Amino acid sequence: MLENGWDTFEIGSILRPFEGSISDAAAILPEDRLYSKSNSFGISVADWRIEKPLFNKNLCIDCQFCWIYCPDMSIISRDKKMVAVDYDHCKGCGICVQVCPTTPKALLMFPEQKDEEAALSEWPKKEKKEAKEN
Amino acid sequence: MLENGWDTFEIGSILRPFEGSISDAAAILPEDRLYSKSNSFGISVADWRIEKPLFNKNLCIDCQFCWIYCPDMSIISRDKKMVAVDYDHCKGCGICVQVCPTTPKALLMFPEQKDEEAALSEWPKKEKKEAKEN
Amino acid sequence: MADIFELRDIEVWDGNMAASHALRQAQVDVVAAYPITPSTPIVENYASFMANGYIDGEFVMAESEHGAMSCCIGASAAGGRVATATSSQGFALMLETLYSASGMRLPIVLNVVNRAIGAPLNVNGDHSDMYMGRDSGWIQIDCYNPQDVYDMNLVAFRVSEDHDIRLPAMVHQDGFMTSHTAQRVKTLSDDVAYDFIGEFKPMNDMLDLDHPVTHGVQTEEDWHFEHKARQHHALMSAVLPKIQEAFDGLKALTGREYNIVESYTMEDAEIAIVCMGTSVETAQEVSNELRAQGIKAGVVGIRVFRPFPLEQIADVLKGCKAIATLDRSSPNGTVGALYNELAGALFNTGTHAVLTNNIYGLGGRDLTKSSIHTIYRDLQANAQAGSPTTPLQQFIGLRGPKLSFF
Amino acid sequence: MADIFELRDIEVWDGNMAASHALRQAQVDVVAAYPITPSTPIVENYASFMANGYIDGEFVMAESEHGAMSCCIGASAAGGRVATATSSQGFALMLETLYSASGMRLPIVLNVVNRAIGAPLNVNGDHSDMYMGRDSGWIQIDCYNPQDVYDMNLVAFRVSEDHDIRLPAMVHQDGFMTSHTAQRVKTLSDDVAYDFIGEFKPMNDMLDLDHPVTHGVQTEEDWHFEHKARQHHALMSAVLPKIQEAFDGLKALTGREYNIVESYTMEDAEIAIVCMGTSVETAQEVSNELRAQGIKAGVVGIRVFRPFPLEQIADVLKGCKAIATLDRSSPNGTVGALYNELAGALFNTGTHAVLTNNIYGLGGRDLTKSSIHTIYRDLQANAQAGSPTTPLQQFIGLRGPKLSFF
Repeated sequence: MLENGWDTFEIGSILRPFEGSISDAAAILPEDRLYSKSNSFGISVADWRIEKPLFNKNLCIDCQFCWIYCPDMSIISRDKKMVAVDYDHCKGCGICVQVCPTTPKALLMFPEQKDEEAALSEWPKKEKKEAKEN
Repeated sequence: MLENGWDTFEIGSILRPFEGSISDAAAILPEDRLYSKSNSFGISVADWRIEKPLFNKNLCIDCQFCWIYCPDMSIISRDKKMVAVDYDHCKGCGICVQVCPTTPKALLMFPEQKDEEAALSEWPKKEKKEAKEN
Repeated sequence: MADIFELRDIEVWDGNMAASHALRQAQVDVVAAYPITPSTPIVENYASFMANGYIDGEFVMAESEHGAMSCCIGASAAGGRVATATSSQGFALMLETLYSASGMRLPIVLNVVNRAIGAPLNVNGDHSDMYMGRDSGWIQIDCYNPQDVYDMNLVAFRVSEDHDIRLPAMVHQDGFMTSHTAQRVKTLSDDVAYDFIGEFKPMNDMLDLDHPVTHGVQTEEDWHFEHKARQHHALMSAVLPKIQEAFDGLKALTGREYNIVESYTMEDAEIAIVCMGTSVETAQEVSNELRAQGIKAGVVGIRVFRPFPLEQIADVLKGCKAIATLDRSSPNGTVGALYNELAGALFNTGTHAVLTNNIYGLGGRDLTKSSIHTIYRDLQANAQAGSPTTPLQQFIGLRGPKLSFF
Repeated sequence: MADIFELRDIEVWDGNMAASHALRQAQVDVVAAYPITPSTPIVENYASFMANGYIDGEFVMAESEHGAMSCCIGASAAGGRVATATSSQGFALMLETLYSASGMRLPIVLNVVNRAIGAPLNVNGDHSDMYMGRDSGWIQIDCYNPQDVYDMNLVAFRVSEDHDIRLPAMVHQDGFMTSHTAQRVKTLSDDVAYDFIGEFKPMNDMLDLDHPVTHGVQTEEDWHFEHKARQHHALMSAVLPKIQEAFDGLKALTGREYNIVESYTMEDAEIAIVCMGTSVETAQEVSNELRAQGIKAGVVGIRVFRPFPLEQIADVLKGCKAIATLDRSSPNGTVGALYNELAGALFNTGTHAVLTNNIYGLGGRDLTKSSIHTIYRDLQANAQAGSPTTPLQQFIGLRGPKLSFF
C-alpha cells in the first residue's frame, strides 16, 4: 500500500476485500476466503480487551442473539448453532453477554487471563425449576 | 420596532413578553396579562386551520392530556379542568384529538365552518358498558 | 418504465419546479429527503411525479437532513443515480455527511435553495448556507433564475457522474427570489434531456456482488492526505473542462450560453461588481444604465463557485481599476468570503485595482438598484483615486447609522 | 461548595488535562457533552473532578453533539456559565447549533481539539474543523501547546462573558500533538484563576422570573440583517481590545505574554511563514536556524483567528518580500483559506510581497523541519525574483509525484 502515491490508488474511500472477482462469497466460510491484503480480517484486535466473553455450551439454547448483536461479527455460528467466539476480532465489549437470555447465561465476561477450564468449573449453576407459588 | 436601527435593540435573539418587570406571571391568566407589543399573544393563527377541534364537555374526564400535548398552549384549562379551545392560537394540528383517551373522544376534528351545536348533536354516542365475554 | 411527461417548449415555472422537472428527466433512482422552506416544493413535486408514474425510482422520507444525506450516500454507494434538496438549517445539519459524500467520491446532486442561517431564525434568502459548504469538496454551481436552475441541474448530473470526476454537485438558487418566482423556462423533451445527461454508469457499486467493495474506510496519517490530495486534484483539474464541455453541448442543443465566469460588458470595463445569485441580473441592469451614460461599468457573475475559477476570474478583471465584491452572508468577524476569494485571485497578478467589500441582503433584505448605483459611484471614486475612498467593508441597505469597517 | 484542588506551581499536563483544569477553575455551571476522539478526556476529566467534589455544577451526557450544544444553549440562556468540548465529526454535527449560540449572543466556551473530517475517516489532527467554524460568529482562539490551552481557556471565559461582547468562544488545540502530549504547565491557584475570569454576570437569563424573556425568536427580512450587523459589530469592535486587556492582565499576573498576532523575529524579516497550531513552534525553530545563517526569516502565528486581526497582521508583514501561508485543511477546489485571508489583509496596502500557499499535514501527516526549510528556500527565491518562482499552491509532505496548482 505505502508504495502508492496520491495518484495511484482507486478513488473514493474504498478497499476491495478480495483480489479480483469472486462469486457467492457468502457461501465460503470466512476462514476459507482469499481476502486481499488490505482486508482487516488478518488484523487482531485481541489486545483491546480487558475482559473476554467465555462460552458455556451446556447452557446455550442457540437462540443466535449473540450472533445478531455482536457488532464485530465475532460470534462463530455454523448451521445456526453457536460454536465459539472469534478472539482475534472480539474487542470485549460484552454485548453478547448482555443479550444472552439463558439463566445462568451461556456467555459470561472473565478477566482476559482467566483459564477456560477454571471458568467453566466456577460457572453459576442452573437452579432447579420449581413450581411457582402465587 | 422598525424605527430601531442595528444599534438600538437589545442584543441576542430575544424579545420581552412584558414591559418592565412582573411578578408571579404564572398566577395571572393569559387574557389578563399586560403583554408587550412584540408578544405574539395578540396575533391570531386561526386562518392556518382547515379543520378545528370541538370539545364535548359531557365526555371529558379532565385527564389534561390535551392540555399537556397541545404544542401551542391552546387548550384553556382552569383549576385542572378543561374549559375550552383557544381558537386564536389553535392551528388545527389535531394532536389534542389524537391523545384524547375517552370513547367516544371528548375532542373531535370538524370542518372549520361547522356549527358547534350541530356537531354536538352528531357526536358519536357512548356505548353502554356490557360485561366482557371471554 | 416511467411515463413521458409532455412539456411545452416554454413552461412557466419557479425555480423549485424547474429543479423538480430536471430531476424527473434525469430519472433519479433514489431521492431521500427531509422538507425545509424554501426548498420543500422540489422534493414535494418530485414525489408527486413519482406517485403519478412519471418516475421509476424510490423516494425515502428521512427523519432529518442528516438522515436524508446519509440515505443518499448509501444509495449512491450502492450504485444508483441520487439527488435531493435542502436549505439553511437543513443544510447545516447535513454538513457532516456532505464531507462524507465528497470524500467517498459519490456523484450526488443536491439542490440548495439558499436561505439565511439562524439565530435569529429566518426563512428568506441569503448565501450563508452556500458559503458554509465551500470547503466541503462538492462542486458548487450558482443559478440566477429558474431557467438556470433547469439547465444547471442537467449539467450537474452529467459532470458529477463523469468517471474522471465522481464528485457530488450542488446547484444553488436564491430562496424565494428564484425558488418561488415563476418565469418562462425553455424546456427539453424528456428523451433529449436524458440523453444530454447520459445513462448512469456505475463505478465500484456495492450491489455488484461479483466485485465486493468496502465503502467509507478509515485512513489514518499514512493515507488520508493522499486521498484528500487526489480529491482536490480531481476538483482542480477535471471539473472546469468538463463543465465547459457540458456548456458547449447545451449551447449546441439549445442556443443558450453559459460560462465558467459570467462576465457582462467586461471587455473594456474600468469598474466592476462581482456577485452571485439574483443580484447578478440586478447589477447588469444598473450597469446598462451606467453604460448609457458613458461609464465603463461591468458585472462579473460567479457561475461556478467550487472549484473556484481563480485564473479565469483574474483574467476577466485584469483591466479593471476598481472592483467591489458583494457578499450576502454575515462575515462574522472579518471581510466577506467573496472579497477574500477575489483578493486571493488577484494577488501576485500585478494588478493595481482597488478592491472593496459590500455586505448586503442578509435574511432576505432587498438589494435595490439604488444601492447598486451607490456602489458603482464609490467604485468610480476609487478608480480615480487609485485607492479606497471608503472603508474597505460597508454594509448596504441596513437600518440605523452607517456601518463600515477597516 | 466545591473543594479546592491543590495544584503544584508546575504540573505535567497534556492539552486535554489543561483544558479540564481551566474548566474546573472556572466552576462551570453546566457541561453538556458527547465524547469524541481526541477531545474526550477534557469532559471525562471534568466529570471525574465533579464526581470527586471539585466542581459545584451539572454534567449532562447528551445523545449527540447536536444535542450537547443544544443543551449548552439552553443552559446558557437560562443564565449559567457553560462549556463543553468536541472534535471533527462532532464539531460538524454541532455546526447548526453553533450558529444558533452566536446569534443568540450566548457566552459558551467550546474546546475544539482539531481533527480531520472524513471521508475517509481519520482521528488525527488537522484544521478542517476549525476552518468549518470560521463563519459561525464565534470567537476563535488558537493554541500551540498545553500551556496556551490552559491560559486561553481562562481568557475565553473572561472575554466571552463580558457584557460588551456576549459571544461564544472556541479554544482550539491540535489533536494529539497538543491534546495528548504532556508538557510542563504553569498553573494558577483556584482562587486566582477564578478571580481572573471573574464572577459570572447574568444577562437576560430565562430564570430571572421577574423579567420574563423569550430567547431564540424569529426575525424575517425586517430584522435579521440588523441582528447580524450588530453581532458582526461586536465581533469587530469589542473583542480584540478585550482580548488584549485579558492578555495584559494575564501578563501582570504570570509574566506570560500573549499577543493578538504572535510575531516571531518579524521586526526586520524579509521572508515569513504564517501558520497555526503546533506548526508555529516548529516554524520558529527553523527560523532560528536560518537566522543563525544570517537569513532574515520570521514566523507569524495566528493566535486569534476570529475576529480576524486583518490590520494587525498586515502591519506585522508590511516589510516582507515573500510570505508563505500554511494551510492544514483540504482547500477542496481552491487555494487555502489562510492564503485568501492573507491576500485579503494585504490587498490595497501597496505591498509588493509575493504570497504563496502550502497545503500540509492533513489527517495527522507530520510537518517536518526539512519541509519548512524547503518552504523558506522557496520564499528566498520568490523574494529575490519579486514574483512566485513556484506554483501558487504546493502540497508538502505528500507521497507520489509533486502536486501543485496555479
